[in-house]
Amino acid sequence: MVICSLVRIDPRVVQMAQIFSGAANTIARFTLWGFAAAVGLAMWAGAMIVRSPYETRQEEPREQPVPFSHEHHVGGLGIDCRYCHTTVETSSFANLPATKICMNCHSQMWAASPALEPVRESYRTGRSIAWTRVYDLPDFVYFNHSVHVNKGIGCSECHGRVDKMPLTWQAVSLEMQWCLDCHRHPEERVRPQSEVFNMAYVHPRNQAALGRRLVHEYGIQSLTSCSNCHR
Amino acid sequence: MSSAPYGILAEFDGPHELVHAAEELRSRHYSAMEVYTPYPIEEIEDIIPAKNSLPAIVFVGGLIGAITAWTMQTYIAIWDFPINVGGRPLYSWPSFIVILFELTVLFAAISTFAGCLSLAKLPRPHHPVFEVDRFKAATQDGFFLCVEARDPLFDARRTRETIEDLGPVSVWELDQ
Amino acid sequence: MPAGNVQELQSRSQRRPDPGSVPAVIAPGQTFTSITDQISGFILTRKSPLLWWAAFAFGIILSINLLTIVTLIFYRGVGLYGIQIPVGWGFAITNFVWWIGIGHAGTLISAFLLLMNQGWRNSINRFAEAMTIFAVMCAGMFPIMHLGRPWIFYWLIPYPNTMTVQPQFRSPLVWDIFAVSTYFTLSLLFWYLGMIPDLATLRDKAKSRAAQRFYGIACWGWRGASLHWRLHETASLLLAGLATPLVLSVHTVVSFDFTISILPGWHSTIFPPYFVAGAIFSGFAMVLVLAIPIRAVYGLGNLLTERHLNNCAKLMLATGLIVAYTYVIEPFTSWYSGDSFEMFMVHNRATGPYAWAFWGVIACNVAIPQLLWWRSFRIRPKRLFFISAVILYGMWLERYMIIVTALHRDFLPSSWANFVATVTDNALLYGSIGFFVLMFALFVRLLPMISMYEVRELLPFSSPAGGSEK
Amino acid sequence: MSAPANFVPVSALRPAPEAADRRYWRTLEEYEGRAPGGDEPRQAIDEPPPSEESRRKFLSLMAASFGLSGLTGCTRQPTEFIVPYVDPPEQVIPGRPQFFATAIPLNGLAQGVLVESHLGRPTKVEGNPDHPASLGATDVTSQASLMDLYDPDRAREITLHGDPRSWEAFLRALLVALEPVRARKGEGLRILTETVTSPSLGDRIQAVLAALPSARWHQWGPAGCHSARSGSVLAFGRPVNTYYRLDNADVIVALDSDFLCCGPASTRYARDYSTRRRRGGRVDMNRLYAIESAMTATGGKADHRLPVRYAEVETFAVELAQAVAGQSVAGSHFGQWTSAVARDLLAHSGSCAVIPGEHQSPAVHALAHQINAALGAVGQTVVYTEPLEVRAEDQMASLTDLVRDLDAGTVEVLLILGGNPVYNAPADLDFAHKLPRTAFSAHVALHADETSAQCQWHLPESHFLEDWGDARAFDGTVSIIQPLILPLYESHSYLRILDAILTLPGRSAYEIVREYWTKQKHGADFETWWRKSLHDGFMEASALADIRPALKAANAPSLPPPSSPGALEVVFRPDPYIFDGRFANNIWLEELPRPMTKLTWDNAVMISPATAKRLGIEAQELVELRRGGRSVRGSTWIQPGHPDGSITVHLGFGRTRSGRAGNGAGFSAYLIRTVDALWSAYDLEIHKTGDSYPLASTQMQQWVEGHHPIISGNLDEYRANPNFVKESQETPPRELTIYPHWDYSGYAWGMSIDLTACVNCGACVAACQAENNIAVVGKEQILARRGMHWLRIDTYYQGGDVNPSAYYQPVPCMQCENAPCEYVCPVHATAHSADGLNDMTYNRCVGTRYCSNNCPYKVRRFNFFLFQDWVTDTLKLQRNPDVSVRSRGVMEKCTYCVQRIREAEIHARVDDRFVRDGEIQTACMQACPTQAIVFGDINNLSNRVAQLKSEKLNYALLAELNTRPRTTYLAELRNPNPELGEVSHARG
Repeated sequence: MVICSLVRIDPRVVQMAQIFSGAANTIARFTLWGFAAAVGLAMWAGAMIVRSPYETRQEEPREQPVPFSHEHHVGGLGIDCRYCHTTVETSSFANLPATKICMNCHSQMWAASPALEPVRESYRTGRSIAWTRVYDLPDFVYFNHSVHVNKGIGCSECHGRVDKMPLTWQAVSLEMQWCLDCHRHPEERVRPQSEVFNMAYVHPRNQAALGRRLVHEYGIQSLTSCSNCHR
Repeated sequence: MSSAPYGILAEFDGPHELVHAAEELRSRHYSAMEVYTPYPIEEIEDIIPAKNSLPAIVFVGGLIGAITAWTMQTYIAIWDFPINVGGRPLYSWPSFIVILFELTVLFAAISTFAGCLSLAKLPRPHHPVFEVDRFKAATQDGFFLCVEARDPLFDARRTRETIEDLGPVSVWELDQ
Repeated sequence: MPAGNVQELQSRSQRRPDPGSVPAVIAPGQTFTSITDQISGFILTRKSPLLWWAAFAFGIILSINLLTIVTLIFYRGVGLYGIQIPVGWGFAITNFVWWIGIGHAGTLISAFLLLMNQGWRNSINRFAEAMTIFAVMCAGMFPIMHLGRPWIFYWLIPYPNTMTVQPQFRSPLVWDIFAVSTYFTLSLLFWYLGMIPDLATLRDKAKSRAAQRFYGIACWGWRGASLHWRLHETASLLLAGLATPLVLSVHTVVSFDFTISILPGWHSTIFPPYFVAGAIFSGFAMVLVLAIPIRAVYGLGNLLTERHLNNCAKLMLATGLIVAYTYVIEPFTSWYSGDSFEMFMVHNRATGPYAWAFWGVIACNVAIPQLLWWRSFRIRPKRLFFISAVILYGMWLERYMIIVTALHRDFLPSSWANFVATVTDNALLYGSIGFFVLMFALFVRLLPMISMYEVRELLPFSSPAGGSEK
Repeated sequence: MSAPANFVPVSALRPAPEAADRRYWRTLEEYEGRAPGGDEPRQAIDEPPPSEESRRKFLSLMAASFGLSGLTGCTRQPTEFIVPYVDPPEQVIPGRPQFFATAIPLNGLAQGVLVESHLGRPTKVEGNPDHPASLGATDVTSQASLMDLYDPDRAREITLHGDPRSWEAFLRALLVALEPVRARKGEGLRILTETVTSPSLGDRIQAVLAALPSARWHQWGPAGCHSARSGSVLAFGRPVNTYYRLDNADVIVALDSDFLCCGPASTRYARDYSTRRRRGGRVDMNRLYAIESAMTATGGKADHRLPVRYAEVETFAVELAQAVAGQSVAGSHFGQWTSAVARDLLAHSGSCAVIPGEHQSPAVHALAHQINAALGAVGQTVVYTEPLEVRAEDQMASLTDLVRDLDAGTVEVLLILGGNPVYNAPADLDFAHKLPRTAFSAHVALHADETSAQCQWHLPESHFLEDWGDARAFDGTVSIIQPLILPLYESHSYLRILDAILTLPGRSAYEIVREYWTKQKHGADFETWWRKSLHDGFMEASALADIRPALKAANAPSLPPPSSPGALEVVFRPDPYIFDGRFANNIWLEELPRPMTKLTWDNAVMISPATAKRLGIEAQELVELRRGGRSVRGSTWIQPGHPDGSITVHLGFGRTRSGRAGNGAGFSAYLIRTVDALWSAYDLEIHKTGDSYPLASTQMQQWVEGHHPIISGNLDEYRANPNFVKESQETPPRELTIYPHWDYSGYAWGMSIDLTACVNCGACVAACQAENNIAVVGKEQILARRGMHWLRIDTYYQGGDVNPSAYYQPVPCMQCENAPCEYVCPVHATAHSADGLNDMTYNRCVGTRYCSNNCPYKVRRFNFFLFQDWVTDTLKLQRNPDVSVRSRGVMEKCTYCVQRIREAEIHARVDDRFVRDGEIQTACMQACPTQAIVFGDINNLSNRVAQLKSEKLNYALLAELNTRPRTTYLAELRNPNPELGEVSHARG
């Protein structure tokens, strides 16, 4: 048998059975969406950081023992790259000027400038100047200057407008994808060999056509095999 | 300070009584009612019909998964960085089947879960029925029926009388 | 509070079900209340039995050991394992395959049997599914721990990177990543979804505010409305429908790790069904190894009846026979192929330096399980437990045999060598077992190890047609 | 490391020999402003001598530090520095290597080489194509000599009783010590050297002896050619130098001689032998008989091999002499062997040679001379010259005298220039205890070794790459040894020290050598001649003239008393790689698998299976060898094909003060070697100790077990059916694939390896290790099967274990076109390059090892720990800047020296041409004495490799797997004598 109690229940009389307040519903939804958003945001941020100049050290002028200015030497005096970077056409390594090369001029001009003391000191003592690397590839990456320079890839393609750099910085990201962009489409970057050392060179409007011609002329291949750079 | 009513909640003795009561109310053209039971009772589904779009959602989810998997693998293998791997062709589609299947299932599964809860309007930690202390039984051994105020036929007094005639254990009026 | 309620509550407490029609799935004398109280009691009221504490301690200790070993491997390198050239894979992959396999039974019970509408599964599917999840957790650890450079494991996952180099989708290892993570996600969702109504029950049974809030959040505010139930059932069926082919695929994919290669003893088309059968075989063994003690300790005889043991045992016998069949068919195919390397492999497996493993496998997976033909071995808990344990070991040994025997003597005799496991190898294996036990102990303590709402459905008076409780 | 990263050492080291006057930094410490031999070396001295443990762990321990160095891959670049020259030397192009010709003196004899120098760092030794002893190839020791230069355990400073002293202090002490001696015209002054062939060094010694007539000069080389010397005295009444022209030899009989792998001229002999063997498209082969007392690489290569006990070799020689002389040898100990060989020799008189083993008895050498003379081989295949040594003498007697005088106490000042007599003098001389009886003793050597410990003074010796000198090759050709780098430590050459005795403070070796040759070469064009000699690496026409010494009245050879077969015989041989022990601390040589046994880090008690059974001895069991009162414990190695009743032990191991790598490796056979038994003895007792001692061999399974990696056949068979190779192996046709073909239209690099030519010397493996910065892992890791050599020479036996025939197969990465390793790599770490190379990108590898599992050739190597030494400066100096230094947890393997390929391609591209055939030489190809390995572009049919691949003998290893390897083999052909029956063949 059933006891049927017909009681009019006044909410105020009943003790609260609710565990959560009315706001909880909103909070719950917000939390869910918020969490999803947070995850997405974190991933995006990660991707951004990895590609950021902080990580790649792009456009970060490096302190040097001697405040050498390409802007002055290249832009101002118009000294050819090869005067200092002697082996750029013949070797994988472009070479840094030996103290002697600096002294060729600086034994006469600015011979007393305090800024150049480290150079003179090096020449006196025979101890090398330790320059800070600006373009520093990982040790497992093998880059060869000579072949690029000889096949119409200009200095400024990678090194940027050095002639406008008071202190040299890394002009590009040097990420693998950056290398591959050019290795996959050399025709977009190649220039006449005569223009390789021209800092101010800008790709002409007919680059597409020119590029295709030069690629054929110079026998440039699109090398994307792993062992082309990793050995 | 009584605000708008949410509905009238009644507890019945067991599944049998509950189903009978629901049928009664149905025959009296009550549409907006809901029952709360500690386990699923099939008969109710006929009495309180509702369209169920979950399968559709899951299908779409699975489809998206499949498409994602195929495009991702094909793009990576053929366009993103075409590499000669052991003399195999770039478009080695048989190798792509596994991941195609896995991603289909994954996306489908996730959309099932998400779909189920969102369709059930969950999470909803706060709800008028929770006002009733006795409602705790709904997840153990209590069988409840609630006629909601949004029902066009709803009238606090008359509806309550109707329910009381069906022999509930107890009846509550709930406010929003 | 109104008097009415009081009386109404008293009246409820006097109810008794009639001892008439009772299915063998659960013992007679249960009511909604009794079931709910019994199961939720383990969590909310009852303090844990000694064995639980023992298991917990065991788990903690071995997990700490696991942690140290993992740190050590990160610091020193995988050279700490016994692996070398030619045997480049050792315990790590063996454990991986073993754990993944164990997971399968859980999914099978919760999904496949659901589709088959097997009522008896209701009382074991919850912890079977939990077992799956913890097993997959253990499994998932090994592929990473066996990497030479584990800290860049994410290179196996496609993501937009600055190298524009992506995973190589022809490699079974990449398939593994997808298969295992999918399997884990789906199992987790399935398990959790199934648990929501019970979490609601716990919310409503809980006395302390904290517990109420905890379970309240965990159950998303479940009300048991018919709308909820309808969606919940559809979702469960859909997930079951997805899980069933998935569970078959997972161990198929795992077997691809071997079949895709060209090694005699690995490169074999029979592997997928062979592995799946083996997985279920070992999985049910693990279910029983867990169920039998729990049943004893928590006095669940009324819910885990002889029928459950019997059914699991039968399934074990069946899958065991499939495995035995593949043992027979393997030598046949290699003989039939006429390939000298294949034939050498089979011969060497049975007579070479790892013959002990081979014959051990035969004993554990073929000979001893035949005892299950006798009913007493299927329903007597102790005997069944013993057989299950043996099978678990046997299945681990089988994977070990497959991996090591195929590698240690392949094509060029000059590069033959024997594999010897190191302390690290063993520590990692036992560590993972400890972790598994720990997780399971926590599960038993914090979550309903038996699905309450599904057991309610098993009660005679649960359906309106089944008459009322009085 | 990319080249610029290596700049710091650059300014430290001298690029060219000229300009010796300018100041350079000798060590990095000094460069950084610390004193030369600053803190770092001193610690090295203070350390207690490292224990067994430390030797074993030695490199793998490094894994502890730099544990996660792999992580740096994903962090931002650290700041690095470029340190350019102050004043760049001419013809140095940073980033491009230079090559300097010089010569490597091994036990006095020169091997002409070219040394690659990266910005002043010698990084690789290569053969000198013009030098008679090299012809472009190198032997193992030349390759590994770099490791001696950079050995971190080298002695770093002059010491007196272990305390550092200055060069000046030494000179002062020497002066004081010499004063009384001078007064007595040098009486009491003794100089002990090894065999001296260096003209200028000889000149200095003679000068000293001239100035101090009563001083005496002794020579001692434990593994020197004593028997050859006394043998020629027996035969001709005077010492002569003998060498062979095997390119003219149709039939060669090796009397216990391993002339293809060991010995001063082995490189040249191997070349001549294989050139002759492959003459006329392989249808006109020479024939090699080997009668030997141990399983050697030469024996394994022979068409017929007869394992006999050491003593029986002499018996055989006698019988052979008789047979050749036409006497009957009925009832010979060796069945029809003697007669058959004799007949074959006689059939080829004038074009045959009998080569006695360096360590065989003088009688055997004398008999060989006799037989060669009888066969008219002299002048054809056998050449005699005046001795190479400055003073050819009986070194055993010379040393015995010294010891006697030490006993008598008449030795006041003893200068030991090189060598290590305390360790390697015959045990019964007890040199160690007699040495301290001198008033003044000084030892000059690379390492502060056992002898240094007994001497008062130790002076670090300059490595031949650090200072000037000269030496003679096997035929007398003189090479100027020019250094490539300033001494790393405060070391000196013998020349300078001797010169200091005459005129303080002693001139530089450069001055001495140059002055000596100025005296020799009168005439205005000395400078041109000098420069040319330096450039060529040897002096034109400096080879010694042929002579025809007259045989003494041929006293009819008599059979030696047959040694009772019961008695156990022990035979001493120098180790093929660490020789007499001088290279014991050379990690490359220690870990280089020995030719037949593939043993590393140990020597063993070699014993035949039957004898082992008879004595109840297991393999790798620790046994005690006893002779008289002396005994030594060693681990047994059961060697198929080893003669019964005989035991072979290799000298050179069991060092106690060689350095971390050599200390305690193996056992010292010198402990049971006595004056009367330099090479063999018949009074050996062997006792089981019950212990066992594991030996680290890189190849456990040497029987093919029904698999067929090697295909070989007889010459006649090949003549009859040139297609037997193709028939004995089914190769799936190219079309047999569901995949479309990749076309390799440009270059398609490939390799061909001629099994007929390979003599298992191991030069290719050593060269590969030097070229590719391959880590050394230590004995523990070798035992754990984790060796890192990219290239291995598989050695298989065929036939019963009494006298099996052996087969050698160098196995580098096959560069399969359908590479099984690639499609299982989850991260694209190994993939194919456009020219068909199986690239391995180390920095992408996550280390699943799946590729290795799936490689049917098992040529991939894995860095289970941090095997590379990232901290030792000197080891860094050696590294090849063009090859990544692999870190922990990555797979590595041979890629045909891809760094060389790319370099050549770039040069070709820069001057708009194609890569020429032979322009690219892989390190292994370059080193191979027999030119068994040929590399090139297989698309261009005019290339040598393409032609070789089109030969009928060409076959691919495991072709049935359809991996399409780019490396293929030429099946081995043998030329057995029908009279002596069939040799058992490996067959696909």
